[in-house]
Amino acid sequence: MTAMNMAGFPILTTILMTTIVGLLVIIFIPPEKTKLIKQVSLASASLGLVLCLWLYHAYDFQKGGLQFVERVLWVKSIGIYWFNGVDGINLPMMLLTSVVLFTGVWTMWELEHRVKEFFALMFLLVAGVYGVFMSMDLFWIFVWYDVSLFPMYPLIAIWGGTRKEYGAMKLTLYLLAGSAFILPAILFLWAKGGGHTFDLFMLQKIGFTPYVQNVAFLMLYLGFGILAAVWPFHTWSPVGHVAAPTAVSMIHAGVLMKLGAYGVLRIGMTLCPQGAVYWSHLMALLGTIGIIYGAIAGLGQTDLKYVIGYSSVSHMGIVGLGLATLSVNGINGAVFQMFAHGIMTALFFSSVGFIYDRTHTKIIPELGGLSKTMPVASSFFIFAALAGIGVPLMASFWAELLVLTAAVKAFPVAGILACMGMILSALFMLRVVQRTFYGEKNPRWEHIPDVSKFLAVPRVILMSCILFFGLFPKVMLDVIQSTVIPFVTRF
Amino acid sequence: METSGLNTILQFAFWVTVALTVAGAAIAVFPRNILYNVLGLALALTGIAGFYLFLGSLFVALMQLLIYVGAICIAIVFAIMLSRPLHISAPPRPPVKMWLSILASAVFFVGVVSVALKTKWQCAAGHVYKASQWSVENIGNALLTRYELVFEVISLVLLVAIIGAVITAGYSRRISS
Amino acid sequence: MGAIFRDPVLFATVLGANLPFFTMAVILIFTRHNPRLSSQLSVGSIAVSAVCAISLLAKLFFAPALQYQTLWFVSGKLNIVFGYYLDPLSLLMLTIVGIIACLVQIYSLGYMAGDPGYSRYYAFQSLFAWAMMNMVIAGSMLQLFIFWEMVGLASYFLIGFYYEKWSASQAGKKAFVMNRVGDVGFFLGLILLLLGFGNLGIPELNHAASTHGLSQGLLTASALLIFCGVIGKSAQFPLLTWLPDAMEGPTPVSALLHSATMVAAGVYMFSRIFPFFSGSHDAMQFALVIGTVTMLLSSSMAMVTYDLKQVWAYSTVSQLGYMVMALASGGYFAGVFHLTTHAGFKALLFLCSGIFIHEFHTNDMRIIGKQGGRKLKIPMVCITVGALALAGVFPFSGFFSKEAILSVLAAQPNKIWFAAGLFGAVLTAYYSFRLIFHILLPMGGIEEKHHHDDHGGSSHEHEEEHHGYIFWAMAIPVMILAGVSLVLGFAEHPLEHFIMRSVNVPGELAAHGGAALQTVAHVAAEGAGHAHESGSPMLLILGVSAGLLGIFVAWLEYGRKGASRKGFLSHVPAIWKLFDLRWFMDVFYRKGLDTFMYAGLTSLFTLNDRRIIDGGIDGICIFTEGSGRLFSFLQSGMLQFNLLLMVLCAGAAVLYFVI
Amino acid sequence: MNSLSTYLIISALLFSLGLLGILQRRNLIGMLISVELLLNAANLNFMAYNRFLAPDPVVGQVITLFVMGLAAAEAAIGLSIILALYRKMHSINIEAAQKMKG
Repeated sequence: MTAMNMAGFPILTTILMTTIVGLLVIIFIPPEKTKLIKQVSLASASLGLVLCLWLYHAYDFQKGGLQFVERVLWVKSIGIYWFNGVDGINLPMMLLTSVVLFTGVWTMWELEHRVKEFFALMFLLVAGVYGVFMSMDLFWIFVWYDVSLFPMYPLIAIWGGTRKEYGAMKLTLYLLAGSAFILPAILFLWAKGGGHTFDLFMLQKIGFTPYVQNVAFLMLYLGFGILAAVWPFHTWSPVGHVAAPTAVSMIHAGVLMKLGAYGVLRIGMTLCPQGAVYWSHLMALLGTIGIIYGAIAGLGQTDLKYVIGYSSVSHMGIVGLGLATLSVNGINGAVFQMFAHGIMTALFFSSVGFIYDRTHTKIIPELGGLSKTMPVASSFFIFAALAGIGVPLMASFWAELLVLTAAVKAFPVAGILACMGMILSALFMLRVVQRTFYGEKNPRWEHIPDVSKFLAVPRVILMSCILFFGLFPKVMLDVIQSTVIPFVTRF
Repeated sequence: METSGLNTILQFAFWVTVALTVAGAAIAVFPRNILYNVLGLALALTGIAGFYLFLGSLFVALMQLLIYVGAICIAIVFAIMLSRPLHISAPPRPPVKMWLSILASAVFFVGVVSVALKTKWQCAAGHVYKASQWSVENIGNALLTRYELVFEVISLVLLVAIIGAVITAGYSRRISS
Repeated sequence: MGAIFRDPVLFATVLGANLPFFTMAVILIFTRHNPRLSSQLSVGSIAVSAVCAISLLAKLFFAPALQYQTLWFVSGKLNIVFGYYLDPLSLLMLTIVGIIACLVQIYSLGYMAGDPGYSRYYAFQSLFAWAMMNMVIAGSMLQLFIFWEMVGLASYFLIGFYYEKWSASQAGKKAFVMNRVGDVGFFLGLILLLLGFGNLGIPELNHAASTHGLSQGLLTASALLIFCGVIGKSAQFPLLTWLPDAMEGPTPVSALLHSATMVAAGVYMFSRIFPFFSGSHDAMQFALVIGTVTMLLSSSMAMVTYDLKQVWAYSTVSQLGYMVMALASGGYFAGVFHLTTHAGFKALLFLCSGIFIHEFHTNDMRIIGKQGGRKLKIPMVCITVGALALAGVFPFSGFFSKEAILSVLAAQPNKIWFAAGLFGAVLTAYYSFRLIFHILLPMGGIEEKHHHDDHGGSSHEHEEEHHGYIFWAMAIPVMILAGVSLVLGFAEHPLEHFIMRSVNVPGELAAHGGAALQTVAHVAAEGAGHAHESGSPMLLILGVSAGLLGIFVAWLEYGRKGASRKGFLSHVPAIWKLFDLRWFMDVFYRKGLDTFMYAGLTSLFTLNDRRIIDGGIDGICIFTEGSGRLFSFLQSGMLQFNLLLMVLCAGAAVLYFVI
Repeated sequence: MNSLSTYLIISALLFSLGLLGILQRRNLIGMLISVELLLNAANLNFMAYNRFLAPDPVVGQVITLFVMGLAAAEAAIGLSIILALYRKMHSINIEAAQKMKG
């Protein structure tokens, strides 16, 4: 805790407040004024983005550790703190959240149906996400976690697409089932820690017995793993993403899935290092299965969003495998992959969303030859697909490199199999690209306009994010490993 | 001697109160005319106010009369007037339900009474009965100091309830009209 | 950053290698709708790159190897550096890439004129040029791998350039995926090295391998894995079938990417870490076998196809096989030299074929012949020059490099490799002249009724009339390349001296790079020495006669008057079919992918998701719902009934506890 | 007479009568009346315990007052619901209100 630096100005709470204030302002705008609602949303999202960028810039990675700390005792009798801070693990996640929120709001600019409720719920969702990422208190992490889960149901069930009620219900049930593992685990740890603090770092110092760690870690891994689409708890991912509206898919796949992996890392591996060691083989196994399985199952899909859903399963498998290695490179790569995949999948969903808005179909065989009529929109998708394949000089390549390097060292067989996943992902992404965008011009889509300059902006932002961190991975890795290096010493 | 005379009177008065209360309660429950029920209730509530006097709390007894007998019974009468006309006779009571209810109530009564009798009640430490402590001043003092929160919460609850009652009753009128 | 501007060499390197990238970005973002400007930008930038490359070669011709590097990022104990490594090999290759890319882009001005995707074409050409140049001068294997992948990406886009055509996009996908298969091996090899050795710098690796800084097991394993990359990129057996399919791309692309430079990247990488490979005898033997098999298989395929570009594609594969054979048997210079000459004459062949294809709108050599292909004099002469070079006829460049390879092979203890090499040379000459004779001396003479005659006049006039600018844009690069093919062979000794020279220059790199290069020199000199000792005249005669024999057979069958023009293989339809279907390799892959992957695993997994996992979850849901429905009967809606039950239960409980 | 158990028995009797009313009356207002009886029985208990057992004389009275307040609120709400129900269904028979039936 020596590395903890108290912040003068509560920047983290301010970031959280940008969403909550945005939410409140939207609530008090009459629903007819859709334009104003969108402007307010974009303004509050961009404020969050600016603050997160500043935070990223201001974080001193040479010093490392927890910075911008806000710590106030809230409930004394059971030890709940309003305890926020950023380190190298959650800082990229905060940045990711703000970028995806910003681009997501912008992407939904053409929304007409119940605009007010949509943006209000979306800000509630993101408030939860920010809260989970910045909070260092188990109680608050859980509260924010559930805050972020709850709006998913209305968001999908009201604004969704294919089989929206089923998708919404399935997703919500899955995620709440995850919560049902997490809450007992948190309370278990709290009780075993003496029952007087929820502070993550105070609990960390206690040092639980191996038995407690094993049990708690498994529960946390299962609970958060459901959200991270760990095989075999992944089937909500395709179904839910197919059903969800564009921006929700973006935030959900881009950010919310990362909450799962982040939870495993932040709570599970911080509090139960022995448990993580004990279960690392299981994590590696499930991660590898996820990589291969997601790619192979994705090969046969005919719905664009299903494909992306499965690709997320595959990419989150890489995160899982990286965490399982319990090494600097593996966790660096996993965190980096979380970021890279978030941006990439947001780009995926935003381009698919655009195509769907215009053509009203996501079925690949119906789409064919789209490149002729919408070259720019197609190029966004193709770019995302290339990032998904792991083409070098895009952010995800470095993540995969680091994870696979660590994996080959720690689990040679799993590592080699995961490498095979690279072939499969190439096959399956290119297959989709070919069938959707290439081929003869489809007369059905002849009169559909291409993406306008205004709507291209959020996609371009996401693309440049991928390229920037692909060309300059140092910018991110320095930050990540400032925390990861001390982190792995405890395994 | 004087006290024993007073005691006798008091005892007599007590049992009269008991009889009135139980009779009131019975009237409140058994007759099928709803207006009789309300009157029975008023009688029973008054009897209970009497018990409060016997227990030494003038303030609560007064409150009982004011709130229950005064306010609630009147409100119920209003409700009766606003709802079903009295002259429409209700369908006969199904006997199975009647007997089952009586059985359940009897079981409950026996259970509770036997608990009450079997338990060896012990005074809490520091229990001293001093009439001065039961004075209205004392209660007023406590209500505005230690139980301030209770006091405020009651008023808040009442406020909310009244608003809610107005809305519920009014809203349905809007729908039905 | 300032260092880039202070050091002219570094400046030229960075500028030359990265200018095309910015060109690509500018084209894609700003000048998409202005094809003319796009092409000018692209050609201009590649010209600058070529000039940079040539001036670097000139400036550093006598200088020691240079290494620039900067830390890219650090993760744990991994230090990933970004840097450029300028030694004779990379400078040579940089120059080849620069010049050929420049020529091809000029050629494309004509070939692609009027294409709706003109700007896109130049954007991807620039992407390729950028990636290829960066790959060539990469300072570390990881960086090489990165640009290696980028080159593959450019190749994917360019093969699938005509994306409306299903076969084109299919070919692009196939190329990318097959390359990926090899690349995963490469990647694993790199990871192994990273874990076992910790440094992927090219000089460091070579040094470590030659000074036994690496354990033999690690070396062999990683060398074999890295060789998988060569197999993928250079289309070696068993991943060779993507290259013929890649001919779906525009012809200049085939010339640049799929013959001269990109596919040679595999061989280049092999030679780049040649000392490292030569540290492992097993890996070298494996490479030799693969190279030989590839060479023979693809030659056999080239003998039966009538598609102009397919012939050159198979030929490219077989020549790459040759190079791998040369390198694998220790002929460092022979391999590199053949790479150089091959780049020249194969680009020439493709570009000439491109003119024919552009003119006659067909790939079939028989139709081109019949419609008067030989009337296009410039390409006809040039394609013959290229074919002569390919066949290894004196004084064309191919002769010299092929002799060098044969001499290396002859030095191998097992003469079977030499025999295979000679046999391959015969086949090469045969199939290339089969093509030449088909066009030059078509069966039944030239049909006079072809559509060009409608305009009247000879085809030459037609060229002048119709597309003077277009024709000359294509013809000039072709003539330049023909000239190069004619003279390049005579530069063998200066080149050998140049490539081998750095051994003798004690520079700052001698500390860690010198020993590596000494090994090269040693191995190579040994090979060459052996060759020369074992009787060069004999070898010379054998080599030349192999080429001439092939040409003679081709003449017998296709050239002479009254020849059957069918080829001796047509007498055995089974073999013809075997060759034509690429030894059933594609069938095998297709079937494998379809049955094992799509019909097998994919549908199994999908079914598993839908039925077992989702079914299980839904089952739980149905159970919950059903049991809820069951218990909801208790919820009769009769308030008093519920209360009654409650009171009875409570009362009973009280009674139970009290009495 | 003035002993705890007397009061307890009286209150139990009142409670049982209220219970009986709740269980068998079908008139909603009748049920509400019975609920008032239940509450009063409980109040009586509080007062009695306070008088005979508790150390602090005020607490029981305060609770009784609190319950009275709540009872008033409950009566207000209950009666308004009854009125609303009556307008909707033209009946205040509890057995007619079965929409929540599972």
